[in-house]
Amino acid sequence: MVVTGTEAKLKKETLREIYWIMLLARRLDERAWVLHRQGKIAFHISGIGHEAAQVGAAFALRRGHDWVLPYYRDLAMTLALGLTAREFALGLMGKKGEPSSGGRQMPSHWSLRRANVVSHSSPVATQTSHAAGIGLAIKMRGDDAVVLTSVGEGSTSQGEWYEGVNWAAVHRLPVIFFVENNRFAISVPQEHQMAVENAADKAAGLGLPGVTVDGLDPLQVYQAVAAAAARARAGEGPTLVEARVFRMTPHSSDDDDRTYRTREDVEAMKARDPLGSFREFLRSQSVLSAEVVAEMEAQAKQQVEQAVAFAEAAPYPEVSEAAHPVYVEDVHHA
Amino acid sequence: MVVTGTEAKLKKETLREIYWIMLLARRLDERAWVLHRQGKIAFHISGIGHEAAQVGAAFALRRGHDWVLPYYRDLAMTLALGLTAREFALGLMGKKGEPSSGGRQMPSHWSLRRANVVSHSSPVATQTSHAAGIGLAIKMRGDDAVVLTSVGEGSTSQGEWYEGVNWAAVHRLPVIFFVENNRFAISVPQEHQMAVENAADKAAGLGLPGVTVDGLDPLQVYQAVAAAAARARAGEGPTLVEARVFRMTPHSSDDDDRTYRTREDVEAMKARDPLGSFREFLRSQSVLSAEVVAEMEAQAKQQVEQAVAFAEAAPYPEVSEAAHPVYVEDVHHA
Amino acid sequence: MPEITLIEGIRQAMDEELARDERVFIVGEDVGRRGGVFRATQGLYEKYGPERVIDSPLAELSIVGVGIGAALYGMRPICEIQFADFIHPAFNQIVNEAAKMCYRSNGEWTAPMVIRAPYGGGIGGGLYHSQSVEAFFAHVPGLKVVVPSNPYDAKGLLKAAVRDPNPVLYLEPKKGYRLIRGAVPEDEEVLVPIGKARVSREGRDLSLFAYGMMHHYSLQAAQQVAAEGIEVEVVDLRTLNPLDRETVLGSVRKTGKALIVYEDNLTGGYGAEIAALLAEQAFTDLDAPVRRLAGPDVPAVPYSRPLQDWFMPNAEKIAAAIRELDAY
Amino acid sequence: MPEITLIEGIRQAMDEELARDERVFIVGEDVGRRGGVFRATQGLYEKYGPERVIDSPLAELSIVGVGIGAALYGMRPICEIQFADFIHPAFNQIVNEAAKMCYRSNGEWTAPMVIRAPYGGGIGGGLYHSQSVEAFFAHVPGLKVVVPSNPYDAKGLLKAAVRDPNPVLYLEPKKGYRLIRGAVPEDEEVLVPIGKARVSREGRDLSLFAYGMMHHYSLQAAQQVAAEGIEVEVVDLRTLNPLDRETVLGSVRKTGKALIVYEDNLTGGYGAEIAALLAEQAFTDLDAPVRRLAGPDVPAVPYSRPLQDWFMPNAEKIAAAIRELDAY
Ligand SMILES: Cc1ncc(C[n+]2csc(CCOP(=O)(O)OP(=O)(O)O)c2C)c(N)n1
Ligand SMILES: Cc1ncc(C[n+]2csc(CCOP(=O)(O)OP(=O)(O)O)c2C)c(N)n1
Ligand SMILES: [Mg+2]
Ligand SMILES: [Mg+2]
Repeated sequence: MVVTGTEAKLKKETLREIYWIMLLARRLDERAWVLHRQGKIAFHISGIGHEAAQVGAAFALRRGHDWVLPYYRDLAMTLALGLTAREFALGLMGKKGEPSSGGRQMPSHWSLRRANVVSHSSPVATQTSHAAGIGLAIKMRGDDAVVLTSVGEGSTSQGEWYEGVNWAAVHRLPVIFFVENNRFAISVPQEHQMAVENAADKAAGLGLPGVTVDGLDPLQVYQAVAAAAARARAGEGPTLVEARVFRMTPHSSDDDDRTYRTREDVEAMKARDPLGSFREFLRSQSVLSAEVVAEMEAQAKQQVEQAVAFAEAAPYPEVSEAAHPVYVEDVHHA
Repeated sequence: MVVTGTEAKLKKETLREIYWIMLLARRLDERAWVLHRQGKIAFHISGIGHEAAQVGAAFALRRGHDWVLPYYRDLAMTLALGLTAREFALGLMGKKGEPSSGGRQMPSHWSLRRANVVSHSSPVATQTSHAAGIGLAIKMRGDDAVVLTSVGEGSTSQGEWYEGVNWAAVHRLPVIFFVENNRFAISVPQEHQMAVENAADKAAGLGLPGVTVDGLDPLQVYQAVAAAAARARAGEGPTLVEARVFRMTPHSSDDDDRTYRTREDVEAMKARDPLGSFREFLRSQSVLSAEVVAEMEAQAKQQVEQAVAFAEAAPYPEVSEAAHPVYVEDVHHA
Repeated sequence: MPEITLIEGIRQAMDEELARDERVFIVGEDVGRRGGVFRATQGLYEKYGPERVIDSPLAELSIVGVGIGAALYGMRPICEIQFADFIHPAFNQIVNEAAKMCYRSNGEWTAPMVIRAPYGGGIGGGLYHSQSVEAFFAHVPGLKVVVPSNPYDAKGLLKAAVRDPNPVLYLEPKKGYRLIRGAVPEDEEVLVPIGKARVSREGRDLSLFAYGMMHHYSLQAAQQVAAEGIEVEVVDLRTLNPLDRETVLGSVRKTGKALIVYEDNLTGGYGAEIAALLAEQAFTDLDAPVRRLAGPDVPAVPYSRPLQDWFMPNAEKIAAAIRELDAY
Repeated sequence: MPEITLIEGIRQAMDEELARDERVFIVGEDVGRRGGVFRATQGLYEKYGPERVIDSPLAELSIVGVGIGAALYGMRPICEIQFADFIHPAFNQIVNEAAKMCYRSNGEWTAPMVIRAPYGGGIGGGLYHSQSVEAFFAHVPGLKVVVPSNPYDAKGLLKAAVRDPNPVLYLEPKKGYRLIRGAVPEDEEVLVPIGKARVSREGRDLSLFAYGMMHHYSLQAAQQVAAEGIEVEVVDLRTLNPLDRETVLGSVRKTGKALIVYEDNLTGGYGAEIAALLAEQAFTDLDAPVRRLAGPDVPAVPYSRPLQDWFMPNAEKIAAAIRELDAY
């Protein structure tokens, strides 16, 4: 792990918080896999291996004030922005009260109005131009918020992504284009997606700065996103930040990655698990003691248990709500 | 005009031929404007100012063997590839026998099957992925043809363009992406399209070489496209070639450019007219004599007259053909 | 009351809404200095500045996508698609994003915005400057689709669309931009409710359903046949989604016959839904088969003059269809 | 004759066509080593290699656009769209390019290609993994649209589509991939003509028109009500464009009643065209209103189990609609 000096600027408390969100995300995610194996949920798409990048990015924002348009792998990011474990569990089961969609969308299709986390769909990269549009509106209004939107590296192949980034570059909008590069789009390796080495190289063709960081290190990501946010807030325009991460699981619970990558490759990733390495780093810096680590584990376990129990007991949405709201019946949010 | 030494490699005859096509294109184009003013045609979209770039590019190909997917401004390019003046005039009037579409498409929507010029539509940049697909098929078959496709700089803002270029870069396909940069998309100046200085800068983000040349000089364009074609034929993949040109007229006969650019700007362009400067260059190199210039003018005039007369006398397509061919009734071409 | 053109009604609507609500802005290709290729936004750039009348890159999906983003933030964008034929690159944004935003977020997020697109044939535009795209979009829950047929509705529907909290596709019959004139009051606010059809001519012999330019021709045809004693009730649908089913059914209940006119190709066109509605809910009211008069099933309108004339429905073709149906 | 699943029919068709014609190749996301996310291309990468089973970038418009280009050059691409919900980014390429190529070039250029897309709900896919998109595309002249409902047709229609000289959209009822089994001969070539509907069950009381998964449920429903003495004629439309009008009209001529079942949302869905056809051309044959049973007008199928069940037509809902119509 490269020690960049950024961590010096973060309070110990914040470092612990970062670790805590990474841990909670991991334990929730692992539990989702178990629930799927138990036949209790129909689908799960995992963020295991991406947590450091996501939490590092989120903490570099003014959470709740800045705007975020995540993608399906961003459980840890969305938790960092304010999603609760219970809410995640409700979403997994399509239960009533699930805040992203009231059970209309599949799990991990994030939206959290109270935290400025914007609803996204399944077709990848469509949120990119929405981020540019929010950036445009922020600029028009003279607000000081910034926008972050994320996708996987495969999704940068979409014209959707290109056009959104281009808009922000032309208009120098306060947007951070965050790419979580795990080198795979389901089974398709990066070299079938792009002829450049880094997704961040694409920035050069679009006229904005692009930077690639180690996404296994939350602090490197924090630093890069914080710099991008500062640029954005200063009116200097968008930045592309690429975080190199591992997708340590199959693409989703519908996938089986044995056909397209070796077990050795997957084991090698697991050996570099960002959760473990960040924990060791914090211990080496005396930010975490063995006791605190154990306490956090216990607390995560408890939160996961409670969340799952809560969601299992929760009712489904009523069929009577299913036909609504196709149109805005009241203009409360508009 | 930069004398690059390329012209040394071109026979005098070829240089004269290049000039001839540029001239013929210019005179046909000018005549189309007149026909429009006379109310004899409903629409014209002009290539005046782009001829050097287009003819230089076409001559760098194995014309008739290589494949070309042009865009609406490419009158001179399409003439260089084999379109006749008569055929152009038929197209202007939507008359029977017009080879691109039998009068189904608007004028300047090129297609010339016998010359491997592929039909394009009006929505810009859609032909970009077709070019990649043809390049893919050439590679699959092991043929030695290359593909050239053109667009304006504004059209490189389309996701359509990005995805097509990306494909060719990933698969190292024998495609030349030709951008005729006249700095305007109808009224919208380049700085509203992109945050890079040159359209060719976009190549860096896509992992292929990009080069910008003076599109007022057919020989510079010839050289750049010839180099790109050589790369492509050698299996080294695609190249983006940007030619800097002037659109010396309004966008089309429906446009009035006085609202968005000054007369001085337009006059300054006309002072650098590529037709005139190439003629002077060829005269200075003793490739063209005053007599030959006059003779060519006379011949162009005659061709234009004859073409227009022919098209005016030609019948419209019969209404009985209008319902066909929606589907391939016979599989002749397939 | 001054007579204005249909496009002037559109321009006035945008002008008034820009003045009324600072959240409103316009984005599209050539909408700025150029004032739009049809001049719909003429003068607005000068009046409201480049921040509120924005020349976009040549890229439709992001014109709509950026509009959605701005709407999510609380703005009221008016997105211009230069020709409806070029709306297809934005299909994903319109269908998967704008239209589904409210439902998919259980009402937490909404995309109040207008997408304007000139559509329709008869203007020498060939296959790609003549398309009618309403059937694609009227099928999409979450999106409203409106089509004005005269200057008053053009102005009133557009102002209503800007104020509507949902995404509204506003299709402009471009052939009628300068051809169709009508009186529009200057001293009162013109608002036309979305979701209401209008009986533009009363009649007892048959009901004719149309919109946009075809409504214009339908009125002409109705006048022609009136001289022959056939009294046609003409209904201007105005809003295609949500459809004003009561007005449609009410008219057929009275006349017993229905002719539906649209300029898109016939099969699967918007008129199919009207015919289906009648087949389902006006079974006992109908005295004759429902009749659709539409463009032929070729890919949009060919360019060459005689081919274009062959394609386009017009007053004569409509009058002929009326006579035939009347005689059933 | 061995029983195979619907998806195995699809796989066999591709395997045989790849073997038969070297111009045929497959392109799409995860079609290579992964064998497709539904396993439709399983084993083909190993058998035919990476040049003929190509993992594309994650970019649908270029999957189709590259396919068109290759087709123009003389190849026969099979383009896979991973879910029909993700076909919208390619809408422009399909509608403006592939479908219009032949007409716009007066037959000089053609785009013989197949676009495969799994569609439909009931699989826990929520709003974006459940969509039915046939109405959008069946409206497009120049494109053929087919939907198999059983393994035999799946195989035969796909092989026919690969050989068809036009662009063919081949929609796969993914819920039936492994659920629907049927006998398919091993020792003879299976080809099903595009453009022909099939009467899959004869009956005299009413005609039921369906396709894909809804045809499967319709047969079940027909069987249920047969026990009650209602004899339903079930027609599997199979090709949505061009529609087999004769078979549709012929059936209604016999039964006098029509029920149309589709799982897309009702308004402007494909069934509207069937209803319109009947309203126009079966007026004197109909003894009851035409009835459409379809998904409700919400933006696709919600995820949560009870909401999904609310959305989806099924055998019970179809049987109820049959009884009601029969009683008219
Ligand atoms: C437009 C679209 N096409 C296809 C899919 C199916 N799909 C879902 S995720 C995925 C791979 C995404 O890869 P990447 O962008 O690298 O993100 P990752 O999953 O690796 O984090 C695909 C192909 C989709 N969701 N949207
Ligand atoms: C998808 C699409 N959107 C809009 C248009 C309308 N349009 C035609 S040409 C043009 C400008 C093109 O500019 P550029 O690409 O720079 O080429 P140029 O005309 O300058 O040669 C526009 C906006 C179109 N043809 N296609
Ligand atoms: Mg990835
Ligand atoms: Mg230009």
